[in-house]
Amino acid sequence: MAEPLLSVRGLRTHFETPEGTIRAVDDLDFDVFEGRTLGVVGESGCGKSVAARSVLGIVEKPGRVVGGRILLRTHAGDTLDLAALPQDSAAYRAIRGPEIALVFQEPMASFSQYYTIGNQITEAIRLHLRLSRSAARARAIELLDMVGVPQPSRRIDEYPFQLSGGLRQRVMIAMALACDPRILIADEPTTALDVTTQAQILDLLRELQAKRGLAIILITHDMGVIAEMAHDVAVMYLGRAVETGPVADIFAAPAHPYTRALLRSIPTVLAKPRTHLPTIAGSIPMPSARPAGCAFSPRCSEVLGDVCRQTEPPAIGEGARSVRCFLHGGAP
Amino acid sequence: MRLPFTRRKPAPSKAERYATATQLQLTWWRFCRHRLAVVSLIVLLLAYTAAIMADFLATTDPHQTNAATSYIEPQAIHWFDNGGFHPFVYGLKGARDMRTFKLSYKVDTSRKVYLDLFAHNYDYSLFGFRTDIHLFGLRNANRNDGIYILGTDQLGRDLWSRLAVATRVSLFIGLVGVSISLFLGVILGGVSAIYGGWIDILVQRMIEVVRSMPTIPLWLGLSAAMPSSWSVTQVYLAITIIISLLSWTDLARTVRGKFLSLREEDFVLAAELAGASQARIIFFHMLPSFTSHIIAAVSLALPAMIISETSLSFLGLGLRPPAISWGVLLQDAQNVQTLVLAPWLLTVAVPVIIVILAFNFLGDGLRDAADPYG
Amino acid sequence: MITFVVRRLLLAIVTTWLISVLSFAIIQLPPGDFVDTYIAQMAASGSSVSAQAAEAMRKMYGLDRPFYVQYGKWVGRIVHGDFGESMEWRRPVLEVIGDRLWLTVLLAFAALIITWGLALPIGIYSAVRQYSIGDYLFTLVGFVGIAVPNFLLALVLMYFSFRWFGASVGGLFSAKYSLLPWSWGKVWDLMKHLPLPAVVLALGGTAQLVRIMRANLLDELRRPYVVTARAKGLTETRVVLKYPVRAALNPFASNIAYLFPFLVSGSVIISIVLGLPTVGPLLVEALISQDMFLAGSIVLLLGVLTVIGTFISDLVLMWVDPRLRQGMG
Amino acid sequence: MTTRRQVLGYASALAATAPAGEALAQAVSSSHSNFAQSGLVGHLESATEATAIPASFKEAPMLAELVKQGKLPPVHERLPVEPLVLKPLDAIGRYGGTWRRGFIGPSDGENGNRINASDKLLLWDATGSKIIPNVAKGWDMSKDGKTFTLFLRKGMKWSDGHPYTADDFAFWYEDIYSNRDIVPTPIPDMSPQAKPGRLVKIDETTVQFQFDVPYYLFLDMMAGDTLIGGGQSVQQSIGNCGGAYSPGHYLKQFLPKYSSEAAVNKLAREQGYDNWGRLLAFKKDWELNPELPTLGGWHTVKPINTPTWTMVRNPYFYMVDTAGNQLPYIDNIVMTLAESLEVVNLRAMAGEYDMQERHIDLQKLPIILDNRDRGNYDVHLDLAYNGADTAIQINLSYKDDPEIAKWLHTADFRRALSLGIDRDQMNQTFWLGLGTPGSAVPAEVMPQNPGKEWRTKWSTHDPAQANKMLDALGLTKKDADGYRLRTDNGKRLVLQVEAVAAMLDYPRQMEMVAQQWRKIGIYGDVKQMERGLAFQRIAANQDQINVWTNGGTELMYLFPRHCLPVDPTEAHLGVEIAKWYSSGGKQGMAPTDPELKRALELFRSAAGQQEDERNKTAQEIWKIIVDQQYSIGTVGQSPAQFGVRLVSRKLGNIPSRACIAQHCRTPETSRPETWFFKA
Repeated sequence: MAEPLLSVRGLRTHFETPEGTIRAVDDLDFDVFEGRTLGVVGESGCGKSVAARSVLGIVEKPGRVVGGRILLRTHAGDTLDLAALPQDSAAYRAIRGPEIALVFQEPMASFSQYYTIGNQITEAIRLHLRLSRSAARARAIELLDMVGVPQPSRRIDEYPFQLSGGLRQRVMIAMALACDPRILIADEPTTALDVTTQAQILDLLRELQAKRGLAIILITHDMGVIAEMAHDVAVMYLGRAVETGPVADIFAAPAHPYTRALLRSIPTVLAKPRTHLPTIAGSIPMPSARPAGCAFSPRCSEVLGDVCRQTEPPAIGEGARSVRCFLHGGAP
Repeated sequence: MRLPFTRRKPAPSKAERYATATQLQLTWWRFCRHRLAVVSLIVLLLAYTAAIMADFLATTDPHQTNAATSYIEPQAIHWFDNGGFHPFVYGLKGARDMRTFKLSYKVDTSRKVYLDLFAHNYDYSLFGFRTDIHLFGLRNANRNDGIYILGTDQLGRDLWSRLAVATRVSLFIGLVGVSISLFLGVILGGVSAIYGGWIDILVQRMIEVVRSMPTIPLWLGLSAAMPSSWSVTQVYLAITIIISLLSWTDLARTVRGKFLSLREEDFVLAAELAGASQARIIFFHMLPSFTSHIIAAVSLALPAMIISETSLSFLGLGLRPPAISWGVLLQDAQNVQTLVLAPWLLTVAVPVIIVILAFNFLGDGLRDAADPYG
Repeated sequence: MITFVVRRLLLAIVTTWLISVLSFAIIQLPPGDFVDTYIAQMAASGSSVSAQAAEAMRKMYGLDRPFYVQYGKWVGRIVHGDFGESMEWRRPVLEVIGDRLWLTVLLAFAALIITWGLALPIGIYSAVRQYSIGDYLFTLVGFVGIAVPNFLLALVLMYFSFRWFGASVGGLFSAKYSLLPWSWGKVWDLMKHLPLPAVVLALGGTAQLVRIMRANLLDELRRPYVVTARAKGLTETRVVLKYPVRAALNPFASNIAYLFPFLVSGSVIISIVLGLPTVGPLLVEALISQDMFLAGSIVLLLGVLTVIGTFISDLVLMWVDPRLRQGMG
Repeated sequence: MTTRRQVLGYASALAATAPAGEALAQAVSSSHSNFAQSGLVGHLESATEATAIPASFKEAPMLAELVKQGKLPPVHERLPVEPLVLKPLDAIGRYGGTWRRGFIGPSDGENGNRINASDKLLLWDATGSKIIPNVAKGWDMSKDGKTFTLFLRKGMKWSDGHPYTADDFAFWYEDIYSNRDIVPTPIPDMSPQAKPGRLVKIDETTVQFQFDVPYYLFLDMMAGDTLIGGGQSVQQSIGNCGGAYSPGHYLKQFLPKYSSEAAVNKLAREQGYDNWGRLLAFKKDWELNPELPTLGGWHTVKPINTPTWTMVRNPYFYMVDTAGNQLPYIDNIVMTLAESLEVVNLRAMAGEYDMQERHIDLQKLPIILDNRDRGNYDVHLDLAYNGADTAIQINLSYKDDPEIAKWLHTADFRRALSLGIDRDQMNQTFWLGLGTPGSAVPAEVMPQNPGKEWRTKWSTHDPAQANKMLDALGLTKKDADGYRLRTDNGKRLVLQVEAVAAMLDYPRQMEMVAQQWRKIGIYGDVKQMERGLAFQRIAANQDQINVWTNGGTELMYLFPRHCLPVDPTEAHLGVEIAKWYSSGGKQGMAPTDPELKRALELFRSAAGQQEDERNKTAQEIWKIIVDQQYSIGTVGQSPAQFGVRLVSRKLGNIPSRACIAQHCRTPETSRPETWFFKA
């Protein structure tokens, strides 16, 4: 298989607080490949979004990437370790937009209400591609058209609050693609939208991916979306990937008890009507109160005993798949 | 440097308590980490206690005039006497130099006047009980002796005692006033935002008119209109109401503005979609999300209120002598002879500044603590 | 857009009318009329007005007529640009007010400029560098600014000006120029005297605006659109200045208009303490002596000025807030 | 002339200030020091009239210039044939200079009136006790006191050069005073016992006042600060119409009589006035109208309602010095508007005024003295003659609250109030020990003073006695705070004391008094009030007790309002009674108190009495006032009003002590025309 555009190894993003260190992302590995979608899935608070921000280098204080590598293969073809770059360096800024872009949860809140969408799109274009105002505008219109915004040449002068939710998200995507990045991070892109719009947006993403060989990191808590969109999956629990692999394999044979639990919680047409969806016992602990051993052990239905509670299961796997669970060996 | 407090997630030990804590508790915990604010809170509590106990703290009758003690500068208390702890002050010999016409006081080291704790002095009632016990006073004092910690004014009245009483007046004016205007502000602001339409327009006009009036003339007119036969208390209340009538507008505007901006926000729409009642939306979804702003506004309104009382009494439009308030005391310093001959009368400004500072820090702390983004 | 402006204009007119009624009513509130005051003043200055003279005066000034008649007369004249005659000064009101109004506006405006000039950058700094030493420093200074009543500053100022340079530093002109008609020399003289009172006046307002700016900006800084902007690869400075600051400017702008009456009121107090030739002392004197037309006109003029101020700030608001602008469309 | 000699009678008593000196010594005895040592109190002195008329006359350079240009006739043509010749106090002065002074607004007209009181027909000498010629060179009063003749100066001229003759008196009497549109009812000064008198032109330079009843007082009225004798500057400004003469040649044009009502009303409207009445009111007011011909040393060029009230020398002024120099020496007077009294004092201390006695605050004396060298001025303390700078005036016609009224109208109650006041305390605190504590009677040196013992009668500090008296009255019950209770409803007996924050710091003084009254169980509720409000309440008979100066009462007949309820325009002691008195019983409320009745009767009878008898009557009245304590005196004979005089060291001919009294029109008796700027 081709080598990844972005490969994250042992990423650690910690927040230093008076209450102690919060290990939001802790020893996270994953790879992103050209033209493929990596679905990052997990309950809220498991560190998905922090991971995304870490990759973009926009972690807010007092958060900090404290370890690991973020290897990015740039347009130019050379490979950079973003983790080694200072967040506010010009070099890093040159990555945001042209290399990696972000599509954000709430389309409304993600736009400033004080500028036209045109203004907010062209800004990035002019900054990175050094285009003239008119050229930038032309490109923006083109982008809007591409993401399926009707009458883009008129819409471009409108304000976000004048658009519908769906349109806003399209514009959001257009803005993300303004400097044609090769990696798009979509952080819960559809959460705030109604079902039909959701579908449209997902289609759009897929279409764009096909057109431009875009690599997408799709962050969601919704296994359904994963099933629909992703090629590969990374299941995150308390800041690390407990299981990764091609979506088909994982859906077919989930290896980690947590993955299974998640999958069980998807409603299916086959399920008997009026039956409660199985939920995962207990609630997700505070990342600061991370249990010893396998972090999932307290909630795990198949816990093996002290080994799970005392020692961290290593990542075991062959090929694209890997899992962190003693059920699959690796026990000392 | 270390942050005095932060909004980050809590320590493992506290994990569970936090998980189960109410918004209010969280706010309180966060507030407690805002050292400056906590200090301010304590300062204010002390100030208000002092205000309530004013007469107890006073060493002499704040109204008692005596030409022989006119313009005495702050006097030192000597703590130790022949080895032991016997706080005392020296007697003073005063005379007017008929060349310069200045009063001059000489310390009469031959005469020591000793201090007593819980000494007896003038009568007053505290929580309904009449007593003549004061925190401290003089034992073997003659008519002209006194513990002039802050000196005396032209009429020979002890500034410390007057300040104590003034503090009571000024602090409570602020408190009463702010509650009135807070009430007005939230109600009117809320109503105008929620119902909109002509109600909104009406309220907006009201606000605009009130705020377009330079307040001083309003004050002057109103205070001049007060029947001169009114007692000090009546004037006091009237003035409180007048202040608050002029200062509810900021709160109303804040509230209205926030309501309007929040109406746009998704979570309100969500709540509406979820079929929540309007009242529920307002009180459970909207109000909490901008308590911080209301608190900030109040934290500014309160000192502003105290200042306006002070300024207006200073101008002679608010409380007037023989009533005592910070403003009235500062009025004495309005002329050059006081500034030159008795500059210590300006010390009244110190508690004014401290209290207002404290209120602001407190408000700031509360604001940050109550902030929903925490 | 147009309709918006028109509506605001109409409302401004209504407001002005209300203010005129209010100001006239307030002046009527105190018992007694100008002639009473006049007799009193004469008595105080060791002279007297005979009962006949008093009656004649009442008739002359129409003080024997009912309230609404007097008001009607007043407004009727004002419409024709005649603000009536000051009874105390026995001169047309506008002449009496004369430069004073402009000196007041100038003083308030100078204070306004100082206020914004300081509040905006400081507010931004304090928010962006929250809990930095700078933030604490400015916050402290700001709080002191709020905490010290401006008349107190004025007092201290008066004291030092007396101690160091002699009395007339209090005024807006040195003794030499106060007698002369307007000239460049006089303007320069004014410019030399203006800053001190202006700063005294501005301090309180500045401190408050800093707080408002800081509070708003702190809220805005946590909004998702800031993350979006960062994700575009903009420099932090540009991110902050273009997005959250712009949003925070909104309440800031709506505050500006109301700073003005605040400053005017303040200027009254410090003018009295420092003896500045603004409308302040004139107004207080007029109200005490119940010189209705004078006091009424001053209050009215100031009110109108602030209404205009409000109107302008509404336009500013419209300009900074597209929601409003489009809403009007 | 007989009357002149009579006048001299008590002048001599005063001219030597020894008695006054004693009074002062006693005033400060309480401070174990004698402020005479401060060297700030001089002796009464001023320029005096010289008999010999100089052979030739000289004039100010600025006028000589105009004469050269032919804009002005030569000086000897401008001066009267018999100018008033003054012997300057110290030296013949030099011409020129601008007298810088402060004023506080259009209500401060007296500030200029008093400087120009040289337009009074008669004046008083430096001691304030002897009537001397001024505009009128002399007078005569008939034995029966019914006719009074004034002799004018031949060839005297108005400030516009128009002759000043008996016609100007006729004009005033016929066209102003007798015009009921302008003066609705005759003024008391002109109608003794309500019988209107007449003013008749005898010849160009002689006018005669004729009365139906003896009116010996009229001479004093003429010399005093009265409606008839006050002079044009004060009596024809601020809406007044007194003053005995008017510039007819100028004012005719504004009177209907000389054209038509329509014509003058048209004229008025053209100039922006509703009717001719308002136009006239403006035109005859020298403070406002620079065109108005006047007689004073200086006339207005920039009116009082501007930031700088400016005056320039009157080229036709009727006085010369013994060397034949036309007075005044000083060319201009510029008064700059001060925003507040504080500012006046600050500017004075900064040496921005050349001579200021008005609005100077006695409380600031220590700093004023400190700044003498920086401001390059000397300080003089001029002691007044009135008994009380602060008189506690009882409203003798009060009735709103019967209980209170009952007590206010009870002599022993008033006496107790008086005995409850510690005047030495007040003197020390508010007068820096410079006043004389005691009753309301004028200084012992004044002819109307009833005798030393009346200074202290009921006017010492004796709380024990006061308490006895109050108990005896039946005010025995007291509340927890030791205040006496009303006899009707058992509530605390509260006396409302209305104190205006004008002139002296009355509110604060009363705070002190209220504290002293605590010891006699009386609760004084001190109300600080706006001037207008307080006076309006007095006029409406709403006040119980008000506080004001009794300035002017040093010569009771000329200014009685501060010691007797006789003048409804300012009746501190009961407006209803004043109405009753002035209307001859037609209006108001007759006094029930026989003593008060007697006092008023005595006062009415005095107008027809000769000098000595009149003064005896005054003494009787004073005895009643003090014995009854209608007007409770506290501290007086002080420099508190107009008595702290800051004089630039550049000025010459400045008297070391000026007479501070209403009738003296201070500083006119110090003859400002003779002051000059030394080289």
